[in-house]
Amino acid sequence: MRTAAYLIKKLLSASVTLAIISLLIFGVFQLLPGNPATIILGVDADPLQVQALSEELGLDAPPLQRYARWVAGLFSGDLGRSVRYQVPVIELIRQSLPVTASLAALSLLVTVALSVPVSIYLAKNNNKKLPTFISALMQVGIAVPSFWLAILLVMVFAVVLRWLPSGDFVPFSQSVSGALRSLILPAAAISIGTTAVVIRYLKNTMLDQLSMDYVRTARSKGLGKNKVLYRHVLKNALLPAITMLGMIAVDVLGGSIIVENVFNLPGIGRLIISGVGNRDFPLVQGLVFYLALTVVVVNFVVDLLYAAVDPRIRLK
Amino acid sequence: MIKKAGRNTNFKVGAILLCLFLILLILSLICTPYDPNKMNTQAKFQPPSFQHLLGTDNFGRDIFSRVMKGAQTVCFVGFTSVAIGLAAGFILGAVSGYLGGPADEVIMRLMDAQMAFPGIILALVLITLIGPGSVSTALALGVTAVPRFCRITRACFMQIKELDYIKAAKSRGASVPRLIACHILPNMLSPLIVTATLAFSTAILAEAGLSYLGLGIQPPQPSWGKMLFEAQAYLLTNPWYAFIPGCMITLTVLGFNLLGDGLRDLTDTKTL
Amino acid sequence: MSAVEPLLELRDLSRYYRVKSKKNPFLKQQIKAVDRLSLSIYPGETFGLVGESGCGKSTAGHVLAGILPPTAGEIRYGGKSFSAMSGREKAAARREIQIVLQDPSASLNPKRKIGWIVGEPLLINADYSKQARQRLVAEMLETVGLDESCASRYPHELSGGQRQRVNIAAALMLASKLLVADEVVSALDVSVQSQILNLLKKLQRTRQLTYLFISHDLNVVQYMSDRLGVMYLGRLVEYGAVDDIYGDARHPYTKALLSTMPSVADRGVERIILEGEVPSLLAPPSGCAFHTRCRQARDLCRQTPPEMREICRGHYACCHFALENKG
Amino acid sequence: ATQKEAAPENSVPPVTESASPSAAQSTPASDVTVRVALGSEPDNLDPMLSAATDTAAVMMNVYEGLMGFDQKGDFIPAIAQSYTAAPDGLSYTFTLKKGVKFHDGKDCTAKDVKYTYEKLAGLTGEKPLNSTLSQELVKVETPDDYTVVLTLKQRDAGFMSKTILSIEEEGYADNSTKPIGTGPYKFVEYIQGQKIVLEKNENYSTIAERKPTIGKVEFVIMTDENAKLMALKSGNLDIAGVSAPNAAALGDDFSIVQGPQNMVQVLALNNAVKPLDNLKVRQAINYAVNKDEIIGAVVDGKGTKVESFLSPSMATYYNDNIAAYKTDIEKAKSLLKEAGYEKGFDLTITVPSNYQTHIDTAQVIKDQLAQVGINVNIQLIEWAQWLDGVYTKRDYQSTIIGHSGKLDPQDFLNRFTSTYDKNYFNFTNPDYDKLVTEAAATTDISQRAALYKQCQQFLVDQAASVFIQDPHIIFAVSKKLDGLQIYPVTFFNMSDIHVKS
Amino acid sequence: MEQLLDIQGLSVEVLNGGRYYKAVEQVGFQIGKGETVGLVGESGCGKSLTALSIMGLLPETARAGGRVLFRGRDLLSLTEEEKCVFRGRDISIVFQEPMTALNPLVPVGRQIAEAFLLHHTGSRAEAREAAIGMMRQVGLSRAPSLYWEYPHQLSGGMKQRVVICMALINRPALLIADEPTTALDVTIQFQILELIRQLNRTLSATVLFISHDLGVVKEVCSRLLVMYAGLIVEEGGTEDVLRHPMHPYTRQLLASIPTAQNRGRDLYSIPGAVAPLDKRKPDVCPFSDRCAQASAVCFSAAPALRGLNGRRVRCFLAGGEAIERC
Ligand SMILES: Nc1ncnc2c1ncn2[C@@H]1O[C@H](COP(=O)(O)OP(=O)(O)OP(=O)(O)O)[C@@H](O)[C@H]1O
Ligand SMILES: Nc1ncnc2c1ncn2[C@@H]1O[C@H](COP(=O)(O)OP(=O)(O)OP(=O)(O)O)[C@@H](O)[C@H]1O
Ligand SMILES: [Mg+2]
Ligand SMILES: [Mg+2]
Ligand code: NI
Repeated sequence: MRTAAYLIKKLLSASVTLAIISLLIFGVFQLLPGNPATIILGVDADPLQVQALSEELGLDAPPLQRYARWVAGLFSGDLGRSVRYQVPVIELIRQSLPVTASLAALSLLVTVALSVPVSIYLAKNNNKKLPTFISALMQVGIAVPSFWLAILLVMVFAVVLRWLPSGDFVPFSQSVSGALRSLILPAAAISIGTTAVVIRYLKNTMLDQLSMDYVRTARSKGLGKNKVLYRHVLKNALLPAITMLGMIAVDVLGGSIIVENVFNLPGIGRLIISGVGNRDFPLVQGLVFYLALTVVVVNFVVDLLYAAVDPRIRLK
Repeated sequence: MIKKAGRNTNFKVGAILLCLFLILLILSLICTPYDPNKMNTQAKFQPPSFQHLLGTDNFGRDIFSRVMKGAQTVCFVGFTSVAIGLAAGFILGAVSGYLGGPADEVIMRLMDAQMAFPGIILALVLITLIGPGSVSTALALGVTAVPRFCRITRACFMQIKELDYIKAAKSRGASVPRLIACHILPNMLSPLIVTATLAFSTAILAEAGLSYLGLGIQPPQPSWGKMLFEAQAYLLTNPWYAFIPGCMITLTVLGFNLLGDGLRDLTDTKTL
Repeated sequence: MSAVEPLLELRDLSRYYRVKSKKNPFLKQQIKAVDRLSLSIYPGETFGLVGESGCGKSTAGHVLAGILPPTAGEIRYGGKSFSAMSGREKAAARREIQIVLQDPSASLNPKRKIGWIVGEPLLINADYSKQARQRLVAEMLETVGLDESCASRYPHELSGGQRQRVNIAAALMLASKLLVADEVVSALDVSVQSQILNLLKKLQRTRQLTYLFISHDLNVVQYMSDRLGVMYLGRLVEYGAVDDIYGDARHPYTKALLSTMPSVADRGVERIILEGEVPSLLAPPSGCAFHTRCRQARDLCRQTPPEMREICRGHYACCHFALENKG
Repeated sequence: ATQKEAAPENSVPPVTESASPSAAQSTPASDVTVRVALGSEPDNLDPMLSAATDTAAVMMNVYEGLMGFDQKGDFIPAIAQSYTAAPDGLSYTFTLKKGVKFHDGKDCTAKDVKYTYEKLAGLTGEKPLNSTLSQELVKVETPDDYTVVLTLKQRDAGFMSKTILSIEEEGYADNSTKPIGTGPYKFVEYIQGQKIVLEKNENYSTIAERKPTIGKVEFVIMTDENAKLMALKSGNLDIAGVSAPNAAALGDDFSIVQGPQNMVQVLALNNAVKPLDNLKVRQAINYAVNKDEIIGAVVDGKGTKVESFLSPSMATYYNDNIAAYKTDIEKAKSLLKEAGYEKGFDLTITVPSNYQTHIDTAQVIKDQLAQVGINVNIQLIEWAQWLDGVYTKRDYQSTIIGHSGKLDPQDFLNRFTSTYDKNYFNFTNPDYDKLVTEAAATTDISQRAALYKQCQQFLVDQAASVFIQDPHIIFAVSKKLDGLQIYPVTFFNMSDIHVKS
Repeated sequence: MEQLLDIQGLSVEVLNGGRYYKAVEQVGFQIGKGETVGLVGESGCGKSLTALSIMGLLPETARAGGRVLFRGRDLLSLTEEEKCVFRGRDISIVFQEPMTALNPLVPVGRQIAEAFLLHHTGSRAEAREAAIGMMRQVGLSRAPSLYWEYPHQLSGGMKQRVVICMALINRPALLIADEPTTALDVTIQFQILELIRQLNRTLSATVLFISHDLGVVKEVCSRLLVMYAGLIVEEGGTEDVLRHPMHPYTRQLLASIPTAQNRGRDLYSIPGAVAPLDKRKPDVCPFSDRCAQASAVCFSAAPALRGLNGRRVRCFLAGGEAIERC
């Protein structure tokens, strides 16, 4: 009952969020100048072709009607047809999702896999030389513009060393190792920044936790410093970091937009940019909706996770 | 406080980097070695020398002068966007945090909606809408920064408004504007400053990102992001051209980040 | 005593908090932090309010000081009900009721200098020139026994006792008549505590102040108060003159409270150990709220809430067996 | 067929800077996959519905027209073996080759040609898809399976350029998703946003020299210049168009093929807005712009200066004796003075943000115009906005854009006629209109060329815009490949490519 | 009586603004087996630091000197590993703030069992048995179900009981209680005091009870140590000290406690406040600046702790008649 009500409440606010997003995008698209048909056909188009295309795309319908159609479609599980690519948006998402999803998953994985041990190390050895150096390095990592970082990574690892491909996604279905190889550099480009942010946060919470009373209590039982850290502090420090997951998810998705362009990965981010450029309303609406949904779902899951891990929320 | 600042490495290094940035900025306001936009197509891609400290670019413009002038752009975009984000975020956050209830709910949903899709897309759409240029770039980046300020303001308001000294002031008849101006605001200044500092560096990076997507500052106005983007084309032939604006961005962002972190440590505020 | 008009009268004053239900986020629940509190405070006296943590003492004080609006009930000040007052009268009355809060460090704005803090009530309520304000502040600081140089210092530069003096100074700045002292000495060491208590006594003498003295320290309350009220779970369970209560408590809760009061002096009273904890305000027990911890509890207590009964003049207790519980 | 005369001096023939292309001793490599960068997303795979040059550049490997064209822009027989034009110029009779087969194995015959042309011209009652054909083409007859007669309403010297339109199979409706043509390459798949894949058509016979050797071609859609460069460097791409500065940097693993691409980069002036409606002002701008400097600075010298709205690669029609504006700051200043703009004025150049070449050009022009007191304000706008605001609504002062060429000069020069739908220059001059109309109706090549040359001089005299250059197209080709040719119309002719031995 | 703990010349220095200040000086006292000793003093006088240095749990910014002999072994010279062994087994500590003293994410029973397992080789089930047994002993009813509850589900008094449980599960020879009731309500405080008294009786636990409230100390302790500004200023039997305080500080402190007797009169109040660490003068009597009886000698040298009538006091004037009443 409790959980159900909690769920319903969360779901409600999430749907409000999504509704706001969809209305915003729609509004913006009404204001953006440019006609998809002209954009698709370009400078050399024959006026007859442009007209034919406009009609075919249904661009002559009044905007509200188009929106209503889109929303109606949404409820029947149909995100509409892309104006630019002439295929159902869902099809495009299906094509590009694996790329972005695996990129995001890998980045997230790297972020978590790196930040937890490093921040433990930093928290344990606060104020020593090497850890300070690592912290400084992480700071530099955040400060480098992402596309430059991406390009530098390619330069070093793909062009000079030739260890990894410079881009272009190999589908998992074709070759798992190939897919992973093609994702390593982009994931690195994204996760350097997020890892640094997470480490900074985790280290701080860890230090905060270390100064808590319960640590002293645990030590007074006869637990050694390390044991206290692993048995008691870690869980408490990771807990608030869970809420960061939602934010990182947004960061990772945002980062993937530029990185996908640099690495020419056919993912959601690249699709969105082209969608905006092409005034492909159904596509952008669909994608942003999808992204927002992902973020909302991630936050939702994070909330549930938090509730599941933290007895204070679970049992109150 | 000053003593503590002296021992905080983050703060020190950040302050030094920003001082350098400020010196560059002030110098650029007085004069630059060359006209940053003056081309000399005969002398393109000169390597660094005494004549051109950092060499020349693909149009033979003096990179050092452009870097200097670019500092102004960085400053303008950073300040304006932070100001916009801060102002709007503060008002929304204040309303949300002070009133709570339905107003809070509505504002938080709006912020959620904005946070749910990547800032760069939002900025992209906004710039498309209002046309490119430094003003609209700053505006777009300002808008993307709103949730950040809104959240921190809200959190501070919710926290501070429950504190005893607010209660005491209330019992002495202080009005709401007075409570906010004289009691809440001064006490949330440090988290706001920290957030603003960090938002400043985010703005610099975002400007570079927008330049990469072909928007942002209008040429030939020098901006580090744009320079870095333009230099990518010559990465293989003239790597130092890309190296310079890249380093400038990195160092400035680093400066702001370190300063922000340092301030956070010094004032012991929690922000994200 | 009854010939004198009470300065402040509370009639069935209630203050509820609405909190989100933990079971169902759509629902709100009420916490009856103060429930139908009725009492009178006479000019010049010190009325003590004691009770365990969370029983609503502070809430009552906050409502009186205008920090929180009451949910129900009436506050009469100087014989006139607040709700019947004009805006101007109300503001004047508000100025005369001031509060000093528990935590001396949390109740001072850390970003403001002492002089500003003490002068702020003037800034809000009256039009004084800067000089006049500074003069008044200096006078007030002297009154509470602080050095004039304190005016230009920040709260964190002062000790706990000094901070509490600043709080008192700020509260007295508006020539207040009724001072709600909410646990003013709880956070202080004994040595400093005695300084503040002495100061309060002195001010009461020189300025004809009336105190509502909230505390959980029974020694302090006994020392300070003329009359005393005991609260339990948002309700007043017993009140009367201090000697009446300390000498002849009639509510079992008061008795238990008094018997457990640690003291350096020897007191040959029997100890009554209260079992268990204070029940949650979200689900207060039926009938007499104290029955869950009361050794005397009977079926009657579980079903019917007791009425306030007069034991002797001015001594009331809210227990079914108040009259039998002698000695 | 049209005959081109000797190449004019200023047209640079395609040059292969590395190994000679004549090393034609290529190994047929059916299992080789060649990856080519494609700069933009295809608009529609069906040639009838497609207008984008990049799409055509790819799909011309899949489809063929009655005629084809070679590197010089000359028409060569494709599906048609030969043709004859009626003396009055009102009908053309094409004899088709036998044995030409669509990829699905069906024969390509006259009925397919008829189907294609009737559909384009709207003769079937449906909406026409090609405005020229819908105005000109009266009827299509097929006396037999291998003969087609096209009848025109009026004489049109440029009609030959319509003979290269792709022939589609009669009754086949899925060309947008699963294109079927007769070309040397078969369509395999198109993944939106990623790539188009073609494979060798083993049964290809239409044009003997275009028999394919490369087994599989992937056109990888890459919008990012750097991504392209990195992909080339790391071996992920075999062929890509690159920018001039990058070409130099690619090093030894690639050969560079470059040449004019029949494009005119133009600083388009809106002749209808102040102060550009003043001839003297436009002339002053023309005098102030130094094209050589632009070519040097922006494309590293890899461009051909043009003086009129036609690329020198259209050798027959290009007026190389044009009385052009020689850069002359003083002259420009005095013209401005005469026009009443002694103190100069503000000029906004609106540039689409996705073309770095144009942005760079704008920066140089800003610098140059500053010398005569014109204060240029560069405004970058998104491509979509450019198309909408500048190109369609004509709401701008000046802009920089490149017009890529067709095989007929008419397609270039009629952009300045007052009736032309996309005459965004707002240039109106009845005399010019008359000249262009006259030229269009003239079938005699030299006479026609003379008229077009007159047109060009006209545009220059009127300083209708500033015609800057034909920026060369530059391809980086992996050292293992050979044979890439540049065509006057963008065309990745994969049949030319072969693997080096 | 058998000596359990013998502290000799303990001093603790804390880092403050880059400098070390002596926060605890020359503290020396003994605790016999089964004794309950009270340590009282104003806030900041070094009570907690003393307790922490016995436990070897001083913060990194503090360092201890002197000797802390526990059953003859100097605890200060032990390595960290050795400290881990005696902590919780031989000496346990209960801190002031029960609200934060427990890990919020671990069931309370598990936290008790963990203390058991650290010093016993037993299975989890055994540990659980032991924990539940101990929980019953400290008066936690429904112990088995409480075992699985989380700290936030418990009230302050119950949490403090859990902490005490944790401290006692290994039957330590010495229990240090650092203001265990300060954060609790009077009624709950009394329950806890009663518990400690009872533990002392039934388990004959030795207790060092730290408090700033003389009334509370009187409830549980047989012997009393009074600290002021890092120094022990008076020591003696509780009744003795409270009835006949010898050090002016103790006396003045007692006089400033409000009671029924001094109602209506002003309380005695010690002027000023304890000098902060950086303003302490090592070469004069630490209380001289606030002492009503201070004479010239008090400002000239620091008094030593000297024995007097079976008690100890750090005052030049103690023992004389002039200062019997203040
Ligand atoms: N803002 C609030 N929202 C919800 N509940 C509150 C709020 N403030 C207080 N309460 C609840 O109201 C009850 C009474 O609180 P109050 O602060 O008046 O108690 P108190 O007697 O002053 O206790 P203490 O001695 O701890 O200060 C408590 O149960 C508390 O949890
Ligand atoms: N980690 C530390 N760093 C710096 N100074 C400290 C530290 N811990 C304690 N101190 C200082 O040492 C002195 C003694 O502290 P201690 O905690 O022992 O006092 P206490 O008697 O326990 O007081 P309380 O009654 O407030 O708990 C104080 O002045 C305190 O400020
Ligand atoms: Mg309270
Ligand atoms: Mg302590
Ligand atoms: Ni009376």
